[in-house]
Amino acid sequence: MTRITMREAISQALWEEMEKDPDVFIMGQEVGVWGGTYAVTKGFYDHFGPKRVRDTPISESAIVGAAIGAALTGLRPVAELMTINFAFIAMDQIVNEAAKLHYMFGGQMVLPVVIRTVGGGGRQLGATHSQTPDAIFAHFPGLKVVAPGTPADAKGLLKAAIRSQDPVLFIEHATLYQTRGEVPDGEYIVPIGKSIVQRPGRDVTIVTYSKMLEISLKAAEKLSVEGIEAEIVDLRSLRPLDMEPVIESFKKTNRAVIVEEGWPSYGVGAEVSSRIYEQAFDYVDAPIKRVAQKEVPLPYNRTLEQMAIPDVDNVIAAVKEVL
Amino acid sequence: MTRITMREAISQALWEEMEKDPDVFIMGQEVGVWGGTYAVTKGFYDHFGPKRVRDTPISESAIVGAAIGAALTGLRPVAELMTINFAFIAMDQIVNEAAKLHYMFGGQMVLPVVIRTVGGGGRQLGATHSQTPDAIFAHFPGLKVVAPGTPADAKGLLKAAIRSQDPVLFIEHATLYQTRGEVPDGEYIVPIGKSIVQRPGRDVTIVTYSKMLEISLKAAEKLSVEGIEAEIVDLRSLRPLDMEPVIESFKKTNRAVIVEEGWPSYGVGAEVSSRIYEQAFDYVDAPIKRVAQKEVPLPYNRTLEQMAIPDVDNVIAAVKEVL
Amino acid sequence: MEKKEYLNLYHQMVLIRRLEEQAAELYQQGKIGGFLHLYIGQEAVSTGLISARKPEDRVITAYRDHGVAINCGLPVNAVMAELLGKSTGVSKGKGGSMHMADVTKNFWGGHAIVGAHLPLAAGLALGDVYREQKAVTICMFGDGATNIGSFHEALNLAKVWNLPVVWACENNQYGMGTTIERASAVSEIRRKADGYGMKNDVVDGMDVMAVREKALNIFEEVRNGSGPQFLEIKTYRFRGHSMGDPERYRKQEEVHAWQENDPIGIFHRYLLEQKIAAEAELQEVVVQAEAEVKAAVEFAESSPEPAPEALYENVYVEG
Amino acid sequence: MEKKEYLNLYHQMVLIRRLEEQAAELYQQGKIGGFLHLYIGQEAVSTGLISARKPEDRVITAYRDHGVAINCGLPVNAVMAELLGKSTGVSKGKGGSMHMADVTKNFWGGHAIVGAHLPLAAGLALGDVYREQKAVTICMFGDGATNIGSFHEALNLAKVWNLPVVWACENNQYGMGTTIERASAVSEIRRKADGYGMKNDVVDGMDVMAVREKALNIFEEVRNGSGPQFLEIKTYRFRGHSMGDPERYRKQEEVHAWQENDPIGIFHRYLLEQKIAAEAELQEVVVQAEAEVKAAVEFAESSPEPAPEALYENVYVEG
Ligand SMILES: Cc1ncc(C[n+]2csc(CCOP(=O)(O)OP(=O)(O)O)c2C)c(N)n1
Ligand SMILES: Cc1ncc(C[n+]2csc(CCOP(=O)(O)OP(=O)(O)O)c2C)c(N)n1
Ligand SMILES: [Mg+2]
Ligand SMILES: [Mg+2]
Repeated sequence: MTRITMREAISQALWEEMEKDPDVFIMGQEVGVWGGTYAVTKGFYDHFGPKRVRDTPISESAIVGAAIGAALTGLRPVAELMTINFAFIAMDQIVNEAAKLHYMFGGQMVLPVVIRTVGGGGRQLGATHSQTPDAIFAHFPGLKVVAPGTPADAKGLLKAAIRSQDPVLFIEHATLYQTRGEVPDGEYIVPIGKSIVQRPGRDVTIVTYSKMLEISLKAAEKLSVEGIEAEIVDLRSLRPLDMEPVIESFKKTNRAVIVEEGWPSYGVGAEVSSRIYEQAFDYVDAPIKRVAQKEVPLPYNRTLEQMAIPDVDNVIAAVKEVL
Repeated sequence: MTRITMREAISQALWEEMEKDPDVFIMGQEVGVWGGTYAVTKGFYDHFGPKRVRDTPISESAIVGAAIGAALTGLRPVAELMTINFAFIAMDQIVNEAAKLHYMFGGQMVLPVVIRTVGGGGRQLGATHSQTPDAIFAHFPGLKVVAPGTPADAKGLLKAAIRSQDPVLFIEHATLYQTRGEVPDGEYIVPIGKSIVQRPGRDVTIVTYSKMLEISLKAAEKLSVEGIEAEIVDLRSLRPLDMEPVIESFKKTNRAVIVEEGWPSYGVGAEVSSRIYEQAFDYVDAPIKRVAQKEVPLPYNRTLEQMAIPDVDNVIAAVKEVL
Repeated sequence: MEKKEYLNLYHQMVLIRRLEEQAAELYQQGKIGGFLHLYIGQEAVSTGLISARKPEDRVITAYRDHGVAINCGLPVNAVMAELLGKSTGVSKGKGGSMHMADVTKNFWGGHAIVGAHLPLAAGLALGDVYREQKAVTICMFGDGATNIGSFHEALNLAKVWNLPVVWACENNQYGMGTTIERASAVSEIRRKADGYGMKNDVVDGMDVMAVREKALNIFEEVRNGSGPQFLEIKTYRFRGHSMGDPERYRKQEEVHAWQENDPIGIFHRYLLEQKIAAEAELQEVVVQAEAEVKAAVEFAESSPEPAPEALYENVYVEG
Repeated sequence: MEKKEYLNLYHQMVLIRRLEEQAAELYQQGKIGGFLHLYIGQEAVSTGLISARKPEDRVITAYRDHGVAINCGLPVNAVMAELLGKSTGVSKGKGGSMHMADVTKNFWGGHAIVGAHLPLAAGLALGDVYREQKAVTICMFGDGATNIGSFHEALNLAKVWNLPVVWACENNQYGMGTTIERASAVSEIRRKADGYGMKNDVVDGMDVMAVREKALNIFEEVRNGSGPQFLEIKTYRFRGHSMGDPERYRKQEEVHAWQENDPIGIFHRYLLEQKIAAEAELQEVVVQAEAEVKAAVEFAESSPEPAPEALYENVYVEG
């Protein structure tokens, strides 16, 4: 166990997997000479060389498509899309190729590809560079979607993703890279598709993931001062979506708040709340609440942007409403 | 009122709007000489000529992008994407440009563009050509998403979309083109963002749209034979999503089934059921059920594909479960 | 080239033709569903190209893939079974006409999204380079596909990374109903390669021997590190784009004129004129091909439908 | 050209330079957030290009848009206010550095998704053709943008439809930290136009008069129906890609060498050598520009933040 940042944890997972398996390589814009726009792959180019650390042109479709093709030959590419906002350009490759090939050809094609990308707002990057559209990628069967909220999970899940035989979209959060946490040294795997309780509590269940885990934990601390103990379940994977810990917690608290950074409509909260009602209807004591982004493209102005993104107070208010 | 097919209704709306407003023009693959892959624009090329009926290269991004640009100059382009499966290629233009420009530049850019496309499965076209990903487009504020289920609504909503100052994604359904219905002649507008009761009933509320309206109506007829009267609310627009008729109906029936053709996870049913619980919690007598596509890419084999797509029996079974 | 090799090429072309004529009938009978894009008229293209590949060379194409499948050595039975959606099909009945593949034969599929498989081809080639395997990836696509963004990104990437890909453009004059002139900035497709500083060439796609010769040379150069190359293959589709094409965009005279150029007829004459084979021998090949197709139909029709569980299989490799 | 026009060009270049030096400071002070991409070193490109446009000609560019905004005549005050996210900004504080625009000045914005505005440019030009207005659309983008699919689709469509677009590629040698050689199949960017049979040219982007001359001729041809043309403009970015660029990808010597070529310095010398203006007059222009920037900062800082309701405005025009 060492206390490191999310950035270091992700970097470590990549580094260890590349050291361990010569078939693992990374490709993407500025992953090499630059060292990664978020410095995640700093030092990789010098150590692993241009063959395994491949800078690409600004060609999102080709980045994902070529990674898929290489994966079909048995390699384990980790393709990086600088931000999830650019993943829309590669959307066809992600949902029509990556998510379909194994099924459509009757199982004969196997594509162990990981698409690493970065989402989230709060940095005044404006409407096209601040999105959290994680849910729309999780809509497609055939694709696995992971979005860690802690350094340890980031390391363990990324290693699992790299070793997985299935295509995985790995969504990091731009404002979590500095977040520190205890991370197991060396070999450490967190299975994809397993939610987990990040904070025990008895009064209300907060279901969240990625950056909003941090916000929810802060809210929980404040609530605890008032004697309200929130149990926080971190989804970690959006597909497969593991409801077990959520339902278990809910059957205990009978109240839930779902916190996501993205827009509420057709988002993560909608799916999770629907499943809670479907799977634990008799345990519902109050309407489940969704805390999410305001339904607007994110503006540049800092004050307005902050108004639009869920914060600690929003979570606290929602919790009090369901109690 | 004339009884015509959905195809004729859509064609009529386009034709009338083009006759009425010289700034309206259509562009897309095979919309001209071919007459539209679904024959919707048959005869347009000869009548309106190549200036207003523009065949394009296979360039989905440029089709949408150029339509946006033309709209910015005050024209009213109706861009056609042959199927919604190809919209993923133009995803960036749709969500990062069309849905953002008006807001991002402080309201100075206005883009009255309509993107017509065709979704739905059931024709053995395989995994990449049979999708119903309507919900993911409706996730983005700034875009309006419409998906009519009757010929009359198709005409009225398409006219409204063409006259709208906002970008509209207009989703038709491949297996509805032959569906017939009474359609008002000439001027007929159906406002975007208004759900409607398509069948009155007292026992259960079925919320649906597009092709699944047809399936739900059939199910309702069968149920009525058994004395079960289902009220069917057709959403018609997924964004803005009008819950009023849904809630009104639900407060009467206290039971609901949501029927969508696409995958359930992060889909339309999730959003609608979440909102019903949020807005009518005290009226809920039974868990709301979602009827949707099996969580698999659609296979070519007819039997398997039919298993995967919601049918009348699925709807009937769901209704009986909530009663 | 030995006589039996000539006969083999002739056999493949006739087999593809008969297979598809049969498929068209089965489609009319409703036994084949979905989209059916016939290759009739273009048989010399894939037959010539693929006859020049080595087993380690990879092939990937678009939805018009029956011919490519046959040329890559996929069993006629399994191809026909796939068309009928049977569990014995090359893709277990899940892919259908547009999605034939057999990775054991290095055929990486039929892909139905125009242009989407071009980046995949770059990746397949990258796999070989990465493993230092001297193999060529043959990527086939149509003239219409050269106008989509992924074409640009794939060719650019292949050149920047010096990947061993042969970009084989089947120029059959139309993308659905759109002529090249109405869809492409340049009417001479090969000129597009200039924008990538990519070596390019053009060949008559109705002449299987000409295609084969070109392919042999180009594959050799690419195999030995020339970097990606572009080959335009001029051909023509005798049938509609897919079943039920109104064909308003072309005159039947134009079609008939091209049919004079039937690639099978041309090769047939060539084999006779060059005294490589006698009419009787060629007839025998035809009879044999017809028998194979007949048997394939029987095989396919008597094959079982996929089990219901199959619907849920192969979504993921792991859980 | 009259003296005051020369001084006007000089003024614009100096104004952009000062504006951005000031912006860099405000960024350090945390008064500007998000991404800030400086145009310093490239001022002659947009100044020369846009000086050659007529009011009816449209301009659209990428996120590196401060210079273009000034050249298009957007008020310094409103540009500075946008950088500070104030309600008086050109985009009401909602766009920021990357999203400047003023449609009344025919400036259709800064667009932050690489390549995404190229199809829009084709559409803007289509609008003029449709209305039979003789106008040119000037679309500016970087060298790195030439590798993305939308570049290909937009240029192809513009050629097929003979749209009056001038594709102005600002080749500043790098896309972030990637040199052209490492990202593009051809190192001579203008060669890409060959793939579209598009007339193309190249010009020294450090020489504002050279850029202007080229632009005047090309715009005239395009205005008169030549169809789209491609212009490569060679330049260099003196600062990092955006604030906080480690710049591991280039040597400071390289930067210094280019700084010898400062476009403002070159133009300054030119004006003196050609006896168009005296040193004192040019100093006056500088002083004036500095005063404008100072006033702009005061204006921006004293401008009100957007009202909270603004968050919900402009999502749609109608409801
Ligand atoms: C991205 C995309 N857009 C549109 C289509 C519909 N479509 C299928 S085939 C085709 C024409 C392709 O023409 P070409 O590349 O010349 O191949 P050909 O059919 O002539 O063999 C089109 C437009 C598609 N499948 N994918
Ligand atoms: C589609 C997309 N991919 C990646 C990025 C991140 N990005 C922003 S600027 C840039 C480099 C662009 O280089 P170039 O086109 O040469 O313009 P320059 O910055 O040199 O002016 C990249 C990769 C983006 N904004 N959009
Ligand atoms: Mg073709
Ligand atoms: Mg550049």
